[in-house]
Amino acid sequence: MKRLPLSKKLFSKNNTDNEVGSKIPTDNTEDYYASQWSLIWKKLKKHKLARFSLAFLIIFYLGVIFADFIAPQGLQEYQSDYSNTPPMQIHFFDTEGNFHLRPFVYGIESTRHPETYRKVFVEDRDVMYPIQFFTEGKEYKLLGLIPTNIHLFGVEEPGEIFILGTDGMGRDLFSRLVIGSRVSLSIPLVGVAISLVIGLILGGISGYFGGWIDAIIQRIIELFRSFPTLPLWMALSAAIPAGIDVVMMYLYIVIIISFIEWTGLARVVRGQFMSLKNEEYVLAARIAGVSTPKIISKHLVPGIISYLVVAVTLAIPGMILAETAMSFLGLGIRSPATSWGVLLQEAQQIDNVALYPWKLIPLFFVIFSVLCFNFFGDGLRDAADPYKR
Amino acid sequence: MKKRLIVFLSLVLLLSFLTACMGSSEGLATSETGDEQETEAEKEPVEEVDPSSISSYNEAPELKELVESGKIPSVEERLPVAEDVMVEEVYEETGVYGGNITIPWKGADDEWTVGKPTEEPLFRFNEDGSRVEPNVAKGYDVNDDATEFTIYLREGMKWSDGVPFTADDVLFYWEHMLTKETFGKSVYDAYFSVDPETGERHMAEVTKVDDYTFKVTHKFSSPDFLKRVAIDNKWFFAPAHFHKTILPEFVGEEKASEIATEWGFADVKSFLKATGYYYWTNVEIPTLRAWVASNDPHSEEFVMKRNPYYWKVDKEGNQLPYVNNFIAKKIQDPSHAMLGMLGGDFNLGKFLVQDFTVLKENEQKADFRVLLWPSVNFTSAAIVLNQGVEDNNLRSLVQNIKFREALSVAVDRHEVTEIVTNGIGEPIQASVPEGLVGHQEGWKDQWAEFNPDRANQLLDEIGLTEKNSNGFRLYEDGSVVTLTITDQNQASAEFLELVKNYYENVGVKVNIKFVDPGTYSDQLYNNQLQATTAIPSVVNVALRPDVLVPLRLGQPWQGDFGLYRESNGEEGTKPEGEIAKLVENWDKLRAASTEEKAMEYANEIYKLHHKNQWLLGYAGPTPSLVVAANSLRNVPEERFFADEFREIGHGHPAQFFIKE
Amino acid sequence: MNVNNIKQQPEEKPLLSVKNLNIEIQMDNAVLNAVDGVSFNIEKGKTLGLVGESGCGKSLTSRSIMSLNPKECETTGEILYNSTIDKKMNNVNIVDLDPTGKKVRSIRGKKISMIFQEPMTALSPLYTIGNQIMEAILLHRTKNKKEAKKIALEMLRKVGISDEEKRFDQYPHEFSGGMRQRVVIAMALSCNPELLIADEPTTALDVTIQAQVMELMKSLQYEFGMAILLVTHDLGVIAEMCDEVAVMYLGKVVEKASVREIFYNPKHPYTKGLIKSMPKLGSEKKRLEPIEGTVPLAINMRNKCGFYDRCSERIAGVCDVKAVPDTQLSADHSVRCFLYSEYGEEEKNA
Amino acid sequence: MLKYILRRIILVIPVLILVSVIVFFIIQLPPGDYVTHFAAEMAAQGETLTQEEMDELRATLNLDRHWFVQYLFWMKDILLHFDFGHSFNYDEPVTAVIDRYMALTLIVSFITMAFTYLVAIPIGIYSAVKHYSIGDYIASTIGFLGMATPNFLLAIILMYFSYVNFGDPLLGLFSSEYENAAWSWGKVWDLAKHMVIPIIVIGTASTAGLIRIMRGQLLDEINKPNVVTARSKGLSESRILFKYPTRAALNPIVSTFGWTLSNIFTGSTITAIVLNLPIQGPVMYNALLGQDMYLAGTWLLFMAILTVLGTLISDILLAWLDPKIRTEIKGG
Repeated sequence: MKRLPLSKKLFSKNNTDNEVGSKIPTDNTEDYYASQWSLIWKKLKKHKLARFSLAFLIIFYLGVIFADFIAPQGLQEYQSDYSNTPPMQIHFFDTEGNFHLRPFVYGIESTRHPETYRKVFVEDRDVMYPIQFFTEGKEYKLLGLIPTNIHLFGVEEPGEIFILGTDGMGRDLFSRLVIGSRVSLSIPLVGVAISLVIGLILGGISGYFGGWIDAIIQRIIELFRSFPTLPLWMALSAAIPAGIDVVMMYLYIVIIISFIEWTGLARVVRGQFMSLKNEEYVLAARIAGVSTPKIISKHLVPGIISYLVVAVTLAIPGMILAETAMSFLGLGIRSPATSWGVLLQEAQQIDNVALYPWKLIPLFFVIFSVLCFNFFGDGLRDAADPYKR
Repeated sequence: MKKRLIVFLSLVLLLSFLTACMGSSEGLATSETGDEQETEAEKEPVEEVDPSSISSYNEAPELKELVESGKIPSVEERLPVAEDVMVEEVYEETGVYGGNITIPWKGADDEWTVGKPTEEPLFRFNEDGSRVEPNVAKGYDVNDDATEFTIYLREGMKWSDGVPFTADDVLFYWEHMLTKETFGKSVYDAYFSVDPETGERHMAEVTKVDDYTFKVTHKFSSPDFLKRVAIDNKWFFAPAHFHKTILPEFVGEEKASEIATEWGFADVKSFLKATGYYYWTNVEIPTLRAWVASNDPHSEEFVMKRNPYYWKVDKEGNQLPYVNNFIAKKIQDPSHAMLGMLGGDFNLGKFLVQDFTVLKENEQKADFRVLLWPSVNFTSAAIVLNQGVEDNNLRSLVQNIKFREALSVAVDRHEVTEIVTNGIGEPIQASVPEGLVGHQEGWKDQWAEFNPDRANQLLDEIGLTEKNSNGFRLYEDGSVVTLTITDQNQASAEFLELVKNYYENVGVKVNIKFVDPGTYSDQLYNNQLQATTAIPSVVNVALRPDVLVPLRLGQPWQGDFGLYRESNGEEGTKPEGEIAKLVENWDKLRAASTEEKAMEYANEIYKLHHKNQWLLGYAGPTPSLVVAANSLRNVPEERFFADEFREIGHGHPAQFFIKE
Repeated sequence: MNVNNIKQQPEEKPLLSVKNLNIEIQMDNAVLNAVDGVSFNIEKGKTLGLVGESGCGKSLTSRSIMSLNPKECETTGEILYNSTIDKKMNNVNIVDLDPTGKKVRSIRGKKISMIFQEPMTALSPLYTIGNQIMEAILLHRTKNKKEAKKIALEMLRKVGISDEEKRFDQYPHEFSGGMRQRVVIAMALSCNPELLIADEPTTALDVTIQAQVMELMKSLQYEFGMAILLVTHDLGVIAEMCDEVAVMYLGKVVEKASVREIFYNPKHPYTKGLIKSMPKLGSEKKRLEPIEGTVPLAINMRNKCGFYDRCSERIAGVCDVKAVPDTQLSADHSVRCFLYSEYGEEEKNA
Repeated sequence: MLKYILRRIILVIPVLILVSVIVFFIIQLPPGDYVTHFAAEMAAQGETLTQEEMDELRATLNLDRHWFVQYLFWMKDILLHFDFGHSFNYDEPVTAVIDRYMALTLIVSFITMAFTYLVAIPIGIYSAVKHYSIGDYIASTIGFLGMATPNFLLAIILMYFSYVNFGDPLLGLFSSEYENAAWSWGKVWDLAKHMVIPIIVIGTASTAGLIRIMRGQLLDEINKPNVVTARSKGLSESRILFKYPTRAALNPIVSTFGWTLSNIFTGSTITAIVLNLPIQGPVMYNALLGQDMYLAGTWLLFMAILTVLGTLISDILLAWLDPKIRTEIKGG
């Protein structure tokens, strides 16, 4: 499985006669010798789906940055009268049928079904609340610095707007989803990165050097894999003081998880390195006196980019949901802070699935974001593969 | 608020109307209306059917075959003598034989889910729990100063293996098992009487009068003896012929341990506990219950087959139980109970009020009916402050009645009932519900209004005037007033968040901490808990005191005081003031010679709790949901759902039957 | 040492004749004419050299003969194959054949086979070289395993691999670059193909191994009599191996002639430039004259001479506006350059 | 090769001893012990234990001794009489508890694992060969749908959905009437019906990873020069695909294949909950939760052995798959 190291091949002027493979864009000739990354970027842009996914990821991460602004409600606000409200319909045509440029929402009344005690919500057609944009709302610090109370959209008092409905305590689900994304789209990536780095280093060393180093590292991996994690979490949950900031705790948990999850990646990296390390170009680099870390980073790692990219995109969903597994131990995010994992956890009772199905909406956001990561990863993988036509 | 009250009332009346027209006699409605309350107390019990008037008996088809093939004697020989047979009253109509009762359970270590419904105590509580009625024993006499109880058994009654059940079995249990503490339990408090002067406890004596009568003599009067036995130690008997083959006293130490290992136990102690106490899931051990274990409790379905020697019949002489098998199906997760109920895998189940709406909406489709059994809980959303908490600052605070009142009025109960009990619970204080002994007028409205200003005023009065930058009150030494509420069950997450919001509005910082059950009980038993959400629930403090009176460890609100009493003073902390009064009243109650006197002291204890309100509640009690498939008949519409009444057992499952 | 000329049979159809071969690749916003109107013939038993700088389309041309080009390439024109060993294979246009079809597969490896430039990656690291050689034999020559092994071992001996029994069961990574190229050659010739396409067989090897491999190919050609299409950018190899040469530039064949004509009587300015930039043995040390400028991109170069920008003898107004016709100078020499066709006259060319 | 395997097996002993100590220490690490857990469980069923009863129970189970002393006694019993101690929760020898569910666990896990690999690898190959086709998108979307949804939530949704539309939530392996009935077509059909939801849940969750890895690796290999060489020999496309790039792409999958061994014996906890099946997963989960020392300890020791064997199996497979690694191992 020969592969000239990426940079050398694309750079070299006397590009071997594989001209079709590394076709150079036509528009201008001066970037004939474009750097490797801009080349990958060009190929990536060509990759329709990756472009599409990247756009959505950018939107998501804009949402993460301006979460407080976009969310009409903060995390603390709740109205018990509106608990379990279904998503409200946004109208353009009122009862008489004339059109309103500014969309509006009706007021809602709630009654309890005498027999089943289910809260039934009915639109109160004669009360209209036009949707305001950039309205005053709850105080917050934009980007954590600028105190303001402007929110993207909202309705005047006493109207309420819940575009994705509310949860058991009458908290606006859309706001919790947007603010929750701040946790769920940031911290899991930290975890994934850590397990990637550890797995790569230990797996790489084990695979590259072999011999007794490999034996020791493999035994350490076996030791880690035989660890029962549940008692560890139980001990941890008892040890953590009650008042600790919830988001920080979640970060510690993700870090701990990544310290346990790296074994899978390490094994594969080892297997691949053992196979790659006898390649001519690696031997050549070694003879040329290139230092081991350089060999690993410059020659071996690019060799397994495909697996790394796939492994990273596969680890993300696991990390996003990792916290739900331990919430019964009191670890992980707890209200008033929230995350996508918590929203899914709350939706996990049969009552919610049966009566309030809109609580499952966060599920689609998790799936969608994970798909975006995956397709973007795919695009990256293809762009980085020199053999790919 | 008013609207919901009417809605709930109409619901309850509708149900009781329904039960009335079904021809049953005394469907009890726990509605608020005062008048019905009084009549129920002196109501004449339904005229007893004289057992000897039954001319002939008939039996289940599956038993008829066994009789014809000679495996078991005829029904007449199996039942007790004619006049001693117990006639069980049916709820709706005389049933037909056949079919099974199927309930969900978590597996072999969930013994009580199968134990409670099939239990046969010596005496059992009547419907409203005000008095005991005959069950295994057919009657009793008590002398006027309640020191001597003569108990009459049923002649000709037999164990499930056909061996006669006599007074010897009672004596054997008393002399060779209970007093020798062979099954890991010490002698229950019910068997002691208290010397009014010295407060000393004296154990009763049990003597045999004849094969079917025995006498229990107390040194001092113990009026509630039979009621307390009916709660603490329901089966005041054991199959002597079986236990003689395993108890070390009879077979010797090494033979016993040999048998223990044969049965797969690590040591004799755990073997004797499993056979002496949690005996009903063992096939080999004879019982008086309506159904007998027939396979390994670890298997997928634990089947209890009909007991051919069951000593009860209905008024037409049909030997009970109607249903062939009592089956417990294993579930891996609570959600399976709901799904199984919807899908028809179970025809009987108990659920919490949170599941009410889903169950109610599927009544037609899943062909079952949701019955509201009122609960004996004081509240459905409790905050229990540990009066003996280790932290000195916090202890002085929680012991201060003003602090408790402040925390009570700081919370909007309307919101709690809406969110936690789906609007079913009342916005009232934790108090003894209607229809139970100890109900006090006005208790439920004590500190029940939502008044944050009053709360702040009270907190200022206590001296917590200083506040830090984000508004939390400080002790004198400058540390923040912080309350850590610990819980082992995620279901209370929403309630605790509400409480946290309201407490912090009045300046009391709250940390919520969820832990796994093991850690929770470890903290409980080492007095590490500051506050928790354990819901207080007791039928009658005179019969089971340790919920309201600090007599032993295990109740989160009284921390170390219970340990002080349990270790008679060696460990724990000595209760003072109001809490000490609780213990004093309890000792007096124990020494009371008549039931009325005992009730007086019991009332004192309730009054103390009413006055001090150690246990805060933010939503009224909600009924437990008993769900029965429509094909399963004779399931009472309403019974108090309490551990003391053995939950579903209070509905006498032996008379349930399957109607196609 | 040039192989002595094999007596030319009377005029008959060439083993393989490429007529007006075009290969276009759809780029983002333009069509790249990687191969533009290439024509040449390969005679039985002869060696044709295809020479040109990298990016001139020579490798694509050679691969299209086995229709091994990736799907992105639009191939048109004719590659007529007249097999001498299988009479039925007459005037078969390989371009029309389905690239994964049975017909083309019966040609690949059996009648035409190919060796590649990078011996390191040509062989799969996961199978023994014996297995990989026998694969073609079992497919085309015999189903009997033992016999196939015998042939394979014999081929290994032929390509100069000693101790072939042991080597047979070894893996590619246990061989040096040169040895691996020998294995690839053994594999390619294991079914006695009529035509061997060698796509830069020696570029990745150092000079001494290069000479051995060339020597080997010549002796095998002598022994088996197969034709060779040798694709290279190394004029030394051309001089050493080829009977005829086609010089390619920017997707077009700019000059085609016998090897002697090309070296001693180059006509096209590009060919002259190439010859000049070749270091001569023994000539005093003077700077080599590289051809200035860089190879442009073959986009809308149809009606223009690709070499225009770098050509010292270009004629403005002609070479850069009209499509350069191919002029047949003599029986075995043609050139595509306005210098040799009366510019302005339309119909002079061949 | 044999020498290598032997050396590796000898190396297992020290690892196991180390694992057994660490595992035993970790199990009892959380606060409280089995007795406090048992007290909590009994309290939930309405029976509060007294301090005295708990101390006595602690004594009988000799939990009052230092954990290392307990460990030594446990090890002594194992090594001398091959007795793995008793489970507190089940009041039975640990071996009895493990044996009870072993058969069912093996069957269920083996089917799930076979299903996972037999479904994932072909789909992975298909996605690679036809990458960016509709099929490829569908495969990855379904795969990620499974991965991004907590299995348990997916199970509940499907079960409730099946109840709403077909009246039966398809709980467990059989519906009640077939539970103990003899095998008949009706029973087989009933079983098939009940297998639908678990297959969807397990299918989407566990296959997604394998599909993506297989696809990524195959995309890497499919354009390699040795594939063009093979094509130049006239081989058919399918033969080329399965002989060269597919085998080369198996490297990452094979590297961790050995560890499925321990999954087989545990059986995924989710499968148990979804199928309402008593297999080892939940039993051991509860043993750990309740600090049922010897049961959890023995089980984890057993798992450690399987993990070590699993690594060995993976290494052997890797060597078989890739000759370069073979020379590496022989040399190393």
